Amino acid sequence: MRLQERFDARIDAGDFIEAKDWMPEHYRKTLLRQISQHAHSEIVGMLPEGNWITRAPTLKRKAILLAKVQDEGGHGLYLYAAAETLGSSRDQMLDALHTGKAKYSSIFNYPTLTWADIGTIGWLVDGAAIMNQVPICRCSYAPYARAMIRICREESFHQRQGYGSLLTMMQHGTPEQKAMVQDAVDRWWWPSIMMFGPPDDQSPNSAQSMRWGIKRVSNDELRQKFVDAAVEQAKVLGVTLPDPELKWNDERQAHDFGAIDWSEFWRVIGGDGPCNRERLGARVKAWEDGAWVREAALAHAGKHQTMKEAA
Amino acid sequence: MRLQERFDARIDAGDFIEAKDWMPEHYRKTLLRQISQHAHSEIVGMLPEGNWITRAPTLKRKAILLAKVQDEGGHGLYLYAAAETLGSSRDQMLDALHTGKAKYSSIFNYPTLTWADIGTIGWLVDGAAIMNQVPICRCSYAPYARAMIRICREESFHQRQGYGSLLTMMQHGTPEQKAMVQDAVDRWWWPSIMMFGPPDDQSPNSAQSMRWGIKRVSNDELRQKFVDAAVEQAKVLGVTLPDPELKWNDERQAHDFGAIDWSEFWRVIGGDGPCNRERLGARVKAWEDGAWVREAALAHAGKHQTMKEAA
Amino acid sequence: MTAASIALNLTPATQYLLRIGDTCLILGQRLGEWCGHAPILEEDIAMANIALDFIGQARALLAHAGTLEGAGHDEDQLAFLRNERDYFNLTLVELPRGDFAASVLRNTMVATWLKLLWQRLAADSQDDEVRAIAAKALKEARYHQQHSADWVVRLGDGTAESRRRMEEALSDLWRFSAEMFDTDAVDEAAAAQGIGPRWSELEAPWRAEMTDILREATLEVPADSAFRSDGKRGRHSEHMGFILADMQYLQRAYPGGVW
Amino acid sequence: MTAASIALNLTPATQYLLRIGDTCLILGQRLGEWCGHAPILEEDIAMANIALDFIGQARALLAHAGTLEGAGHDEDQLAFLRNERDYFNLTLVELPRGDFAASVLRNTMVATWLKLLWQRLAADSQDDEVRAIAAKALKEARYHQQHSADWVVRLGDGTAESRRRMEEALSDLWRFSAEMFDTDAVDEAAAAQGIGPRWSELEAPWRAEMTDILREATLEVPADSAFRSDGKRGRHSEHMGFILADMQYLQRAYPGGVW
Repeated sequence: MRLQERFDARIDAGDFIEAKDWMPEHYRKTLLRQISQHAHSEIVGMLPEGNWITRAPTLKRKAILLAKVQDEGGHGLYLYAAAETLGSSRDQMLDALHTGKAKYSSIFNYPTLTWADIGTIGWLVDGAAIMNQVPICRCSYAPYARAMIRICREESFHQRQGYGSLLTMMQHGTPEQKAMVQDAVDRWWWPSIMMFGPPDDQSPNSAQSMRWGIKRVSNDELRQKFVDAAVEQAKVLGVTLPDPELKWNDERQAHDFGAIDWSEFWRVIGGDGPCNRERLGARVKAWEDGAWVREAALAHAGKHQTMKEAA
Repeated sequence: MRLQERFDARIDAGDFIEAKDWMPEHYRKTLLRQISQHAHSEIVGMLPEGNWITRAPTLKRKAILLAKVQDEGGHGLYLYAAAETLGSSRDQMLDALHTGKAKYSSIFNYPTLTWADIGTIGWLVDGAAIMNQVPICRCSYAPYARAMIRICREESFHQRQGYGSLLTMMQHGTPEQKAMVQDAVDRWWWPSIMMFGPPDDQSPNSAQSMRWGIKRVSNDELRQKFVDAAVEQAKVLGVTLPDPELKWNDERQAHDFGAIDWSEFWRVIGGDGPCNRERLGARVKAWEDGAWVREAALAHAGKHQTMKEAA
Repeated sequence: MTAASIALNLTPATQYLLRIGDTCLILGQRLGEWCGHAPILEEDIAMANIALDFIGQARALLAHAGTLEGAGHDEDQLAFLRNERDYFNLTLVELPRGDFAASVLRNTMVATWLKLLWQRLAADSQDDEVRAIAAKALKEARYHQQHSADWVVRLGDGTAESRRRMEEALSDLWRFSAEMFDTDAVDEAAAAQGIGPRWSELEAPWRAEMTDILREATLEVPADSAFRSDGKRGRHSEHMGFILADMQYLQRAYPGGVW
Repeated sequence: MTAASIALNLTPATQYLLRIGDTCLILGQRLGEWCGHAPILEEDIAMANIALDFIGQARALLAHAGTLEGAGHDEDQLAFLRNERDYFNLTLVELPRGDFAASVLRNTMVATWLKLLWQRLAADSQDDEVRAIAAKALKEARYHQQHSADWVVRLGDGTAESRRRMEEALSDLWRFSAEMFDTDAVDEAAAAQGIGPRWSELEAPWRAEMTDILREATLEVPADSAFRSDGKRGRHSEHMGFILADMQYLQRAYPGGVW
């Protein structure tokens, strides 16, 4: 009880918790779930973007895209490392992903159908991710907060690059390219604003996470902030956001927007989205196809070790 | 000895030998080797052409190509059936192909690099095949002769279609298309005239096959006939044949042509041609990947048979 | 013909026909991949033969859709020069060919659906050309259904391995069948104009025939899922772009070419 | 930029540089396919990283070749709008990525070759730009060689399975190395002009380094074969057309686009 009280006091004081510190089991589990889910999202998120590497339209864009997926792999690494400080191995976490016990961000269950999807993911999906993640840079668990600081810096770079690629097409491209951008925005808008999760009144775990300083800002508040920013960015781009009810509310000093189709959200989370099977299938296949490589690396390291010891 | 004499007399009289007739073991083996090799050529030959089905430039050309490879599969079927009359099963023949004991026409070890290769194969490769095969329609072994009559009819149709597709490009196409045709002709010309086999003085088995009425016309004679015909066809097309020494010899009333690079011929026959590994690898993979299908079909037929017997 | 994509001037009638024609086109494209790679020579031939029928059906439907569209687009412009969002095939046919189990199951699902559709079009369409196309295609679809369903039965009721693969194929593919039957304004308009039936009307007979086939194959009809694909409205899977990259390559790279 | 292919105005110098630049370009293209599919996350990252280096090297070389060509072609026109016969990469890099053994072996073969080539170019080229490109690329090639060779050693001297796969990869790929070293007029002219070495001069050191790596991996150096590939003279394998269909798709389908 002493430990619990001291922990609560530290949280209340805004202190950071380190891996070696005592923490309540529920706090540890909540963080482990959240961080590993975030790590899985980074590596599953490589798939929809990777889909366009071989088809990127210029060498510069190909290089930018390769650098971006490489960064995402790196984010996965930091996050798995942060989660490992909570007592789970990367292999255990991957096993949970492959067997469907762990989730990843549902946004990656949507397909990338055109090149403009790549820019749109940068603008809207990375944009929403940053909104979600910036508050986590002040998360009470220090290893997670540290990883997030680095990740957020790279994510904003990606977001600017994605937006920039759309801007190039909208400002200098052909009518067909502009139509491609508008089409991508039409498809990604609603899934993007669903990324903030269910409305606050239907988000049962939020209160505890807020109390523990894992979560700092509510879903609806973040969503509103995102919508307000996106409206201005869409204007500069010259695209229409696919929501006829989207308009400025002078009283609230914020944008009103249409009703979100939460049934779609739950359908995709539940496994019946457009690409759930493909994404998980690709990850499981990569893991299974690579088993012999991992085994060989271990075997080689073992032999090497034996030789060293014998020497 | 009686049987042998009677057999020789029938051959001399120009009679056809049927499957049930007595025949010398060497005659049977020679035919079996030749027919199965011919059957293998048909099915391996589906691969270079199949390579362009998904990329055919118009729906009409796609349909023509599909019909052609379907015919080639059909030729394979007749020929395996004709060979089976000589006492070998299709599975035994395929095993000989897959283990490298049986050959197929070396021409299919060259790659199809452009769409014009498809027309050029029709014109030159099918053209050479027809030259080779028409005499076999009078082969002393009746089941083979009957198969060849049907095959030759379809092959000439393919040859005309191939030539026609080149003619369309040369007469109505863009300069880029014409260059594509010329390039294809440059690559296929020499391999095509190698299809008639080594020069007569280096073709040790030819005499016996001639004696037996399996072979009716010599390699060099067929090759000359092919070159003479092709020169005229090339003129109509408007392409250059890649042989600076190719010219009409008024005395011989035939075209002289340059020296064939037999070292390339033997290299490709020997397994080191551009696509030998790919072709055989694709056939072996298809066979191995399909094992479970063949096993299931047998198992199902077995159950069905049992049920019928029980009823 | 230039390399830039054509813009479609769509009416419900043309879109209705393109949904069918594109389904034939893309399935023909996928089946062509089997050439030289089938488990037995007879199936190399059958797959090429079925692909050839599909390409023939696609040609007839695309040409007719082009005529109805009235913008002067011929079958090849429609086949090779549209943007992905202007192809209206069922998503099912654009999935990778998979193993032989997946291919024969897909062929059975599509052939059964097409057979029912061609029957209705041959009998009831107010468009003479559509009736003529359907009458010819119906005979082909009957053979496709028979041939493919025979394999579904053999593999479902064959070995443990073939059964496992058929079950996996069912689990992967069945969920795409919902797209065959959901209805929308295109369907309603085509029905109102007498072009052809609402596709929802095909669902009950399709389920009945498929259930019979699966029963004979000793396989279970999968449960319905909430998954929805949307290729017929131009929202495809990630596979479609790669199909088009190959299929359109020559037309795109040799603008103005005559083939 | 229009969709039709560009015609090259080739000199030995530009062709010499395109042989190197295209080799980097196509290997970068192939390595990009590993994204999200590697055996461990560290290798997803490494493959993307190596691909990125290759694309960077290709950009520098293609841009410089375009300048030397003097026809106003920029890196993207050269990368995306040539006909297949005008790409001059080694055939080795266009082969399908295969399994991880094939990929790391190919990377080792190419990186070792490029390292030796960059060394010579950085030290001896009379072309300032080529020297500068080579100096930067040399550092990258050293890392690529080290990283890939480490895997060749681990897999060759790992398990029975990994050894079998490495042997298979050697048997498949080694025969393509002859193309790295055979010499022709392009080579001779480039050497005469002081652009870079005859590639035949790289053969002995390449074999020495590869032999060391294979020895450490407990693998045998395969015997020479009579097989010859010819991608560097524009005669490619059947794989090349499919690579270009994907790679060029957007440039072909959206003529005049700005990206």
